[in-house]
Amino acid sequence: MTPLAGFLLVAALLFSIGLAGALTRRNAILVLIGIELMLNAANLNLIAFWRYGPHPEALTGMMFAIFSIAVAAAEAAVGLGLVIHLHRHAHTTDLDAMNRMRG
Amino acid sequence: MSIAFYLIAALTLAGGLAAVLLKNTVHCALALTVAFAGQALLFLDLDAQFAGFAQILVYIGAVAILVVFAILLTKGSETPKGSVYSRHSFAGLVIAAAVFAMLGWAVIHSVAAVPRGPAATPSVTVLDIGNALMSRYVLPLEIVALLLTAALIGAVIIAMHEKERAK
Amino acid sequence: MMQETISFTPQLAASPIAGLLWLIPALPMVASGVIALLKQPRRKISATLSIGSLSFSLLLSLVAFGHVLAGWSHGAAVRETVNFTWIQFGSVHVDLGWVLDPLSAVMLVMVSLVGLLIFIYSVGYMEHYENFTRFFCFMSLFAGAMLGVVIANSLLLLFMCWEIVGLTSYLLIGFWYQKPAAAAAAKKAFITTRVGDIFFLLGIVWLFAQTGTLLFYNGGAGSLEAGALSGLLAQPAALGLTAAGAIGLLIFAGAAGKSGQLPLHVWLPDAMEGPTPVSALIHAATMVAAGVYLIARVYPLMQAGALTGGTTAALTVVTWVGAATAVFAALIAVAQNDIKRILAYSTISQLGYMMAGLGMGGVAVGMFHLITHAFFKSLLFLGAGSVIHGCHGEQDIRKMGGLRSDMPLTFATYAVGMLALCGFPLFFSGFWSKDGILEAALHWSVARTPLYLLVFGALLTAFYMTRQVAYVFFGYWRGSKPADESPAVMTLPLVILAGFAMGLGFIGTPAWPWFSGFLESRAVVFNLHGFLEPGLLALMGISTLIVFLGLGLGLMLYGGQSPKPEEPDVLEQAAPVVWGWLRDRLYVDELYGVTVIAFYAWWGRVADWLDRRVWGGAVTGVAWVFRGWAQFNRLLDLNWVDGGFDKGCEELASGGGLLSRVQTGRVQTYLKILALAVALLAAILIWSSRA
Amino acid sequence: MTERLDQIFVLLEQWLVGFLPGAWRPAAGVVLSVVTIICLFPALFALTTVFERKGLARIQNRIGPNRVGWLGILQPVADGIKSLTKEDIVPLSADAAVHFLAPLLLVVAVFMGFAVLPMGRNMVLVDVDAGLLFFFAIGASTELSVFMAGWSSRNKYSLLGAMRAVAQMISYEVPLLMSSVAVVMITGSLSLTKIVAAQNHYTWGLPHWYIFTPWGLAGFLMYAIAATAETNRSPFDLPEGESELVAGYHTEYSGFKFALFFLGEYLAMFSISGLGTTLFLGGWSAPLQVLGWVPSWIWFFSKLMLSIFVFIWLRGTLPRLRQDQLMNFAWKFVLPLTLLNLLVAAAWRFLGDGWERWVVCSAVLLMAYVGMGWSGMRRGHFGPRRYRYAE
Repeated sequence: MTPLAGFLLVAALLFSIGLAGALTRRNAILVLIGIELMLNAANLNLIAFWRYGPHPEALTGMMFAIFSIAVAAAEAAVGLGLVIHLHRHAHTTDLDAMNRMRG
Repeated sequence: MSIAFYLIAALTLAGGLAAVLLKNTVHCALALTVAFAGQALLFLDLDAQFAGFAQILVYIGAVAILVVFAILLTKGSETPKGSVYSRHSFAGLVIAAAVFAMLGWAVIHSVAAVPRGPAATPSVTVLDIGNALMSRYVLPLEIVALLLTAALIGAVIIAMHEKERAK
Repeated sequence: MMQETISFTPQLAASPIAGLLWLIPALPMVASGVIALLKQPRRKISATLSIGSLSFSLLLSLVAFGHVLAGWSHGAAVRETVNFTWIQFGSVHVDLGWVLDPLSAVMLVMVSLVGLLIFIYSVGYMEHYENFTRFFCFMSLFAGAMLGVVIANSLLLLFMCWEIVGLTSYLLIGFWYQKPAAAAAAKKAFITTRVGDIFFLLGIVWLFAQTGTLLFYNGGAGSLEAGALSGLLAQPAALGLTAAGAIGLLIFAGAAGKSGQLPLHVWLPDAMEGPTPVSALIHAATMVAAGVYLIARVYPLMQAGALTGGTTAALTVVTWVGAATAVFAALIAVAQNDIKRILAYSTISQLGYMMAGLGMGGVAVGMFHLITHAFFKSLLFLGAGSVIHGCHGEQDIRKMGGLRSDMPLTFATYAVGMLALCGFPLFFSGFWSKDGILEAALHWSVARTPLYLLVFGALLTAFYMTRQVAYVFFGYWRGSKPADESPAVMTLPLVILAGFAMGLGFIGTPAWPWFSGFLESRAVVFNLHGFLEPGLLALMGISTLIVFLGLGLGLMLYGGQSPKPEEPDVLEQAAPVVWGWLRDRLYVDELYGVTVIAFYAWWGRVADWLDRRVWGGAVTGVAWVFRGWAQFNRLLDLNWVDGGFDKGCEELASGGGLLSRVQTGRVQTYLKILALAVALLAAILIWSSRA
Repeated sequence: MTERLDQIFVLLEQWLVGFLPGAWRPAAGVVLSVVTIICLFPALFALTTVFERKGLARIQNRIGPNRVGWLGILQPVADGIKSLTKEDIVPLSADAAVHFLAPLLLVVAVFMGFAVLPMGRNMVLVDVDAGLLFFFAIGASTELSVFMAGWSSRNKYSLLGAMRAVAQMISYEVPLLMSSVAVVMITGSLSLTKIVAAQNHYTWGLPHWYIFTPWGLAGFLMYAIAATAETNRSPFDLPEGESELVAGYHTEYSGFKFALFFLGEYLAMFSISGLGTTLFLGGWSAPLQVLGWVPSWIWFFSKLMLSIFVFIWLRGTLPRLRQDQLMNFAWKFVLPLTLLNLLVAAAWRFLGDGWERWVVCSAVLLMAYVGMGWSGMRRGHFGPRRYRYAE
């Protein structure tokens, strides 16, 4: 197995773990945690491709990762702000209890 | 494939798994921190020093703290009594597994097609990154700055709204 | 920027003042806008703004006048125009612009000077009235619009300002809109002038259709310049007129409306319902002058096609109308008792003189009388205002009397104005300007009747003015409360205007025809031989005789005694029937009442009947049909359509219910489906790309 | 000779490593350096505790510890023995694992910060290209251990103290970073060795330290304020305000774990002082060119101890702030001024070498400070304290 494949597999696994967390946990914050893991897995992919890609000096993957980290910070802030607002509103963070949009 | 890689990968995945599986929310957040740290180490292992340090600074220094604050503010620090998984969690697991299977399959089959060359360690300094940020990527940089400002204001407004209305 | 010369002179470069000419009307208009926007009535600010802006306009006008004068003294005919395209539709473009030439320069100075004096006078006159601010707002707008008319180099711009003048005259005449008479007078003025304006607009449209431009002067391409005029002459219209003549007559109809010429004069006497400064401004200096000025401005069009020294159909019409108006109005003025109404009819009469002067003698003759008349008539109006002010609102001359001692300054200035109007020889401006008109009539080739009419008018003028002065200032006081002199802010303009009324005549004597020379861009020398033209001295003698005759008749009939208000007039005792006709204004209003207005009333009733019976019946019938149809539809709907529709709705609702189960409201479900879809799609993508 | 003395530790390490086979030498060198750091700074910590206690005592007109050893110099030894032998109490309801990990993580994280600090000429453990970023990244992770300690204790005082500490550290980390960024902008590098090298010049025998520039002085002031708050030192020691919260997030710690927290706190102080020294005070460079013969490490540690003395002095002098004052101060005073400082530094960078940049930058900063002070004075932010009573 090449190093790239190793990193990609780790990233795939991390992504799937995050997805599983986001899909199975009740707590909204934990769903967000899962999403963060997925984002991280994507970042890992970007860095790995940058490192083993044909043109590391172009810095494309690296830049993608750095911007993605910056965006993730904003995403986390807004997401958690939403969760806090949700909690104030519904007095729970249990996603199973939040189904008022049911058709 | 060095030993260090396997160790770090194991640490990262263990952290990720724990973050998803643990019952106590705060433990989950702390495990998430471990996963973040492992990720940063993976970045270092990939010779992406700047990205690794930025990962620590942003994720451990900010996101993890934020998560922890959110947990405390939503009174989620106690271990819940009932199940921590949602009703149809099995389906979710299956889907996640399917996604992983697809991804893994794709990785294994596509990487095999990539010609193996000894990848030289790229000599990228912080200076290069700075130059790239200020020249080729200056527009995305400005947009990210705008986004962060908007997110800052947005987060404050979302979190403040209820209190304002209560007045 | 373009300019052109009309005579021997070299071309002049467009000067800075010509570029700034637009400021002259703009300043009062801006002042008016600012006053309108003031949050509350601020007397001082509004008066200061109006007077200040008009002072600046006067200053600029004087500079412009000086510029033209300097050009003239160097032997150049100054005509500087600034034109720009206002609207562009494809290849057709509508241009606007302004022009600085002797005509507009003279007019600018006159309008802004008289306007300024009237403004100053108004501060005193309007002191005790409400809506002081509104008054100055309208006055400023009026002055600005009038100045716009003066500088316009485009018939369209002139028409726009013309209409603003019309609007503000409506507003100002109806200033005391609580008085029904004022409101009615305002409406009357507005509607009557509209009648003329319709013809005017038709003339404009026709002119535009023929020449493709509304600019007067545009470096040879303007509508008043040779190229366009020859095109207009070649175009025949109905009744043996050329297009130029027909358009000129249409434009004259507009001018007749504004200048109160027969038969559109009826609004002018009624317009005395407005405040006296308004009367002075509108009926002496500016608005009525606008019509005369318009004719003077488009004079090349009116004159087009005339042989040397000859006349054209349009000018003939102008002459006849003017002469008829002069006598007609003077006759009515004899039998009026309202101080301002007498002046109003006098104005109409004098406008008739101007028109006749334009028709027979050319621009300089008419314009000279316009300028001198502007000064002495505004003097008379302001004097009348001062009298009314002093008599606490009384306007009936029979209830005044002996004011000579109570209001000496007013009396002195009023006497100057009156003598100027009568044409008292040598020292009063009216004499010279009226004499110019009479001289032109003497030399007119078409007919002699206008001359006789005008001479008769001069006799009447001297008579009715003497009658008025005798009633007001001589004899003994017949009113209730004693009168007192007006404040200095009112009398000062009177004195200034009196000075002009006397002195202005000397710029247009036959010996030194400076004014006509200036307007027509010829050199002028002082030459006493000017008096020696054939018939001139005789004419002057006759006219002097006529004036003395009128004055003497008036003094004889009214000077010695002091008639009582309830007693009938001396002339009424002599010829009650004729007096009754004259007192009732020769029944023109009544004529309009039984003809035009009655016709409209009848037509209105016909339309009403048509509306109610024919159209109303038709609409009711249609409505009935539709109601029947609707009833039928309702039955159909209830019994047949609704059943099917309800069934369909139920089906839809149940289907929707089934579909809505998909919508669980749980975020995670959506995420699951999303992930599944992504996995499947990616798998398909990879698998297909492998294959 | 002076050369030798300057490089004595480097030479010593090379000599010691020389006994080992070649392949092991780099790793052994690192290990040796790490061991040195791990030994040196706790020793310095011991010395500082007695120094602080004596110093505070002087300020408060007391004598301080004077029983153990000559003038109480051996007091830290006695303290150490006491804390090691004391019973280690863990609350029954505490989250045992987290409770155990928290102090360890704190100390480890703080120690890692020393890795990039140049303590003398050629004396840096790892010369990382992004050294400053590394330092702040590591510094950020101490917040988490503070939270862990406070949360795992299951004690309201601990939790409140931890929340206060984390909030305060996050708030002041921003100005701390911002004031350092000005230095990075001027130097053009994140490497701490390069930053020191950039300051190691002399004009007329005077050093080119950044503190001697308008933006540097302002930046250093802001850095010092933020550093004091970041290390939870007085007057920003609300997280462990004894009068309100017993001892803040380490209320439920005793024995050796408590000593670790204590150690971690002082180590954080050392490292942040070291960073300040490196960024603004010229690192290991001598204050005058004529003093260049004195070994560089002596200068570094002298400056470090001077900063420590200022910390102690401040603690003995200033009263504690209220929580809202603390936050307002961070976001409404320190942060705007550091942001302004960034602009000023940029102006400095682009105004060329002439005297204009001195005038412009000084004027802008002076105006900003005077304006802030004046408006604050007018709105009554400063001035006599108004007492409010609970109802």
